[in-house]
Amino acid sequence: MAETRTLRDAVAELVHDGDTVALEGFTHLIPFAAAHEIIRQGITDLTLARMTPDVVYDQLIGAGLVKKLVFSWGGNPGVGSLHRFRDAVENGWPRPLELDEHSHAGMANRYVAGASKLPFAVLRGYRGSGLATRTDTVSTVVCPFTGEELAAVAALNPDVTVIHAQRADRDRNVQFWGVLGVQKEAALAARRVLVTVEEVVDELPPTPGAVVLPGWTVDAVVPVPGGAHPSYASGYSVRDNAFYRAWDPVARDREAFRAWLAEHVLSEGTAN
Amino acid sequence: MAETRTLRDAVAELVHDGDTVALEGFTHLIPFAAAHEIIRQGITDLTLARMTPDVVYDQLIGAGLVKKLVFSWGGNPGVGSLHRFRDAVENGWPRPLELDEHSHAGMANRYVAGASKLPFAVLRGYRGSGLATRTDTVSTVVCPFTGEELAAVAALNPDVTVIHAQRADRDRNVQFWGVLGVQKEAALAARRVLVTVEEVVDELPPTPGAVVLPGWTVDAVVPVPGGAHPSYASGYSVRDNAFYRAWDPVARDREAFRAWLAEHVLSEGTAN
Amino acid sequence: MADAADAAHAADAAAEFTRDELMEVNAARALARARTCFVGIGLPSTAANLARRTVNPRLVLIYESGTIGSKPTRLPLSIGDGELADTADAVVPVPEVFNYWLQGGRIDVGFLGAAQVDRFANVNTTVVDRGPGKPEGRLPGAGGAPEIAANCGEVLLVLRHSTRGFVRRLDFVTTLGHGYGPHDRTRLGMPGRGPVAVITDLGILRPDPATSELTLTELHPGVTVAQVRAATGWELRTAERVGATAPPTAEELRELRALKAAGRSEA
Amino acid sequence: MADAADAAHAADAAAEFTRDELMEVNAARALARARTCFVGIGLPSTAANLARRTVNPRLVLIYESGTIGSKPTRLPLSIGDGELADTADAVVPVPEVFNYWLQGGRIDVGFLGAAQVDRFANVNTTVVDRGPGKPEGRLPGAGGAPEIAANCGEVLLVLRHSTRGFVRRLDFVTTLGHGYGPHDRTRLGMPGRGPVAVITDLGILRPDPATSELTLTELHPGVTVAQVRAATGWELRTAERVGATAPPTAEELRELRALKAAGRSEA
Repeated sequence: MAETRTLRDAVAELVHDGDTVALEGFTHLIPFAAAHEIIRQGITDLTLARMTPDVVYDQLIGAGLVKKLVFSWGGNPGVGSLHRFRDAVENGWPRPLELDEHSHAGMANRYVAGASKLPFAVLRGYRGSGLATRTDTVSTVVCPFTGEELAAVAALNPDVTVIHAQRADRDRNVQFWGVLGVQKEAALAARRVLVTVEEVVDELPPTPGAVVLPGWTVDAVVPVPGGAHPSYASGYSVRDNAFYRAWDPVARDREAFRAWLAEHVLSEGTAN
Repeated sequence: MAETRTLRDAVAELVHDGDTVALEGFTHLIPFAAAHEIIRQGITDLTLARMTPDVVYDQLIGAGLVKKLVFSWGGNPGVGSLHRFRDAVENGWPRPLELDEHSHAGMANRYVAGASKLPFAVLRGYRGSGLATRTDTVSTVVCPFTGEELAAVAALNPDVTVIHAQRADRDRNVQFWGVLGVQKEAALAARRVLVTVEEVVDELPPTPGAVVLPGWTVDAVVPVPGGAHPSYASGYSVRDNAFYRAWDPVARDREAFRAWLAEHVLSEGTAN
Repeated sequence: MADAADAAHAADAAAEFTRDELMEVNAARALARARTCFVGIGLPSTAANLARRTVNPRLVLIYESGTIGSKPTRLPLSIGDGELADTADAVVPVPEVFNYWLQGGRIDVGFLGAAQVDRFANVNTTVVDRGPGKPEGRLPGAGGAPEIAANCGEVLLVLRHSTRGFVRRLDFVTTLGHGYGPHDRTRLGMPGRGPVAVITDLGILRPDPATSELTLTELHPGVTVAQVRAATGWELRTAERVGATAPPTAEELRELRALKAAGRSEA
Repeated sequence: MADAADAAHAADAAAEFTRDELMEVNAARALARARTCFVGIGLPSTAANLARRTVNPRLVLIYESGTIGSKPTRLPLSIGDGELADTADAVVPVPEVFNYWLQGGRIDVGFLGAAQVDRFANVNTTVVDRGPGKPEGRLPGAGGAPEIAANCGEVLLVLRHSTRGFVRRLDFVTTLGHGYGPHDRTRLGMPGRGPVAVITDLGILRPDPATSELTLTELHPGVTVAQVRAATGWELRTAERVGATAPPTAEELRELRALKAAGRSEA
């Protein structure tokens, strides 16, 4: 059963070199602890998908594990740039980073198509934007009823989706609430699903606004209290905005970043 | 404000001869009281859309107000046929009934397209079925990425959608829970929205599984306790299965139906 | 020892069970290895709920009303009864259940009824021809069936055996089973295997692996091949060895009858 | 009398307000008649929250994180801060907010920032050219902007005035404003009217109805046309009569400063 697994074992089992991985969570419930475990295990050549790469992907990119990024907005929300992301794109450090770049509406619909096992989704989007010229995952379809040309975006089906949730029960049923993001779609679109949770409980209390992912859609549940920090888990913690602000000077400097990674990620946990 | 309006006034204002009307609710929360008000006001030449016409449309069809039905499953759930529906289709009584017939997946996606203001939706459906030959609202599109041919269904945008909900507040924010059906999509797809509710409260209590439709998406809210009977409102009533069973003999016979209508619908309310 | 006791119970009960009960019990047994089942109302709901009480307590029931993991204590009359939501692991909007869950390929077994079935397990639930000069007879229509049959891992059909139901030629194709042979589903890009069994009150028909034509593979206790052929509207083929279904066990009958009694009493 | 008193307060405060505050206050005022606003983070969020405290208390704030009708008591740092969900009328998944609410045509005003704007109010937030031999400078990217600009009833742009931001030619078109003239939005089938104002720290530019070219229509107190022209990377046209924005009222400044102080203190 999932609850006996460690984060190390779950990551080792479910995330492999070369995988397309989505660690989702829209500002809220970002699975930082799982990302750090991926860094500790050195799982590499990853294609990472996320609407908002956020600090979590800045760390994975800076650690040199990412060959391609699929995304729609790559900033440090409310603070500024993601400097490790910029350094990789602009200077190829520590390795070149290929981009598949979308709008939010396009990315959200790519996950919807993935969860629906359709090859594409339709939206009224990308019109007049240069985005479509830089990717092969945006195209057009013509409505057979009205003749209107609409955007088509290719389905996104990650090899593995990783999310953080507030609670799970012992049957791996997963419950999360608050800002819901695109986690349900990202999980249902994926071949494998890894969930870290604040706590495992005997029974999930019905909760306003909560989404439940049934246990049989999930491959592993690992209790990792605080596993979203510096993001947050509504009802358990608040967003550590000071961390996001403090990340800016750390990430601006390659050596400061390496020192941060060594001290706060690589020296922790049990994978080393 | 909506709460001062009567059901009679709201129906008269929002539902007109010749409209396309969706009275939605998937077994649960079917707006019977509003349908009866439509019957009392004799609003006619309607195109009625509903996934499951149910007894509510059997009554409207039998009353002679419907020229066309857009639907996907026309039975009395767990009991048998809808005899007024059959009589209209088979014998043109009391008037011929045009059909636009779909699968559930197709109907649900027609509302999704309508709510999304897209002209169509895509699904892997209707393959090998004769349904597509009988309607002009199913077609095909080819995926620009994989070449797969998929079904396209035309958006459904009712002139007015009518739903029943458990609660609303004084700002017309509407809250419903339990079996959710396709009501949110049907409401957001419509040009006008009429909601009957079990009660109007000062503040909506956060409720597990509840959907909230903001007041600014709704044209009228009318308190009609029990307005879903013989359907039900989870937390307020249970489905009157005995009524559904008893409907069978009533609806089988034209005169029995007329007598029922006269006694239970036309003689009630204030429109006559 | 337990087996012997069970067999004795079964023999006791055998005197009393009906053909419908044979159909229902065998339909439930067909769910023994499924994880998830998309449940239509009527016979499929009876069978799926019986399976949860007998051969497969962990079976996840998914109703098209959007209730996932419902654990009803009695038979629902409709697919939207309140208890289905109250006892579910998750309740989702109807578009989601069709898009993310059914089309999403998450359902092992789809369970369908039918008004008419042909030899390739194609299904009609739309209209029936009532003869010259008469209007077409109207049936309820497709509901979820076309996409259930396309997208579930496999499909079970359950209906009573008669020449009205098992017809040479459908009056309308609502839902494709195997089309006209073993390649049609592949050609149409249907993800699931399609109908793997038609369970009736006389026995079980399964598609021949080579031709996809429905073939009699099992008879219920006390039923003969001739009876089945007489109730089938085409020249029914039989498997080389026609098996026999096991009689209902006492437990199966007890649970089935309790379910149905509870279902009736709540009205 | 009240007007005179307000004016006196405004005059008192005028000595103290900053150009950023002029931009923020005027951005809030532009929301006076909107019912619903799709709010990006940063300046748009400041302006929308100020509007709720001053000119439009019933303004419905919709954030791309899926919170509808948020009523935050302080400025959120990110579009997904917990308070946005806790105070919302409804929280929906991100795909729904883009499909049913934004594309569904339910948002009156979309509020966008920009790294570069051209004379037709097209926007670049993707990459900037940093000169020969240097790699392109990377910006955050599109986020929700292309579809916000297409689908909202109208769009407001807010950014500081400089020749780096107001450029002759965008290095990349992330988000279409008016294309190359008044017919491009129609030709592309865009439901909304597009950008109706660019509110800066110097004044307000609006598209000329005949040409869609951005034209200086209002100056903030103390700013000259020459200053605006010097901060604009193309030959900026001015309206026949360039108006003046009203100075911030004492209430506007008080509420704006309280909002920003609360936003800072929670970190």
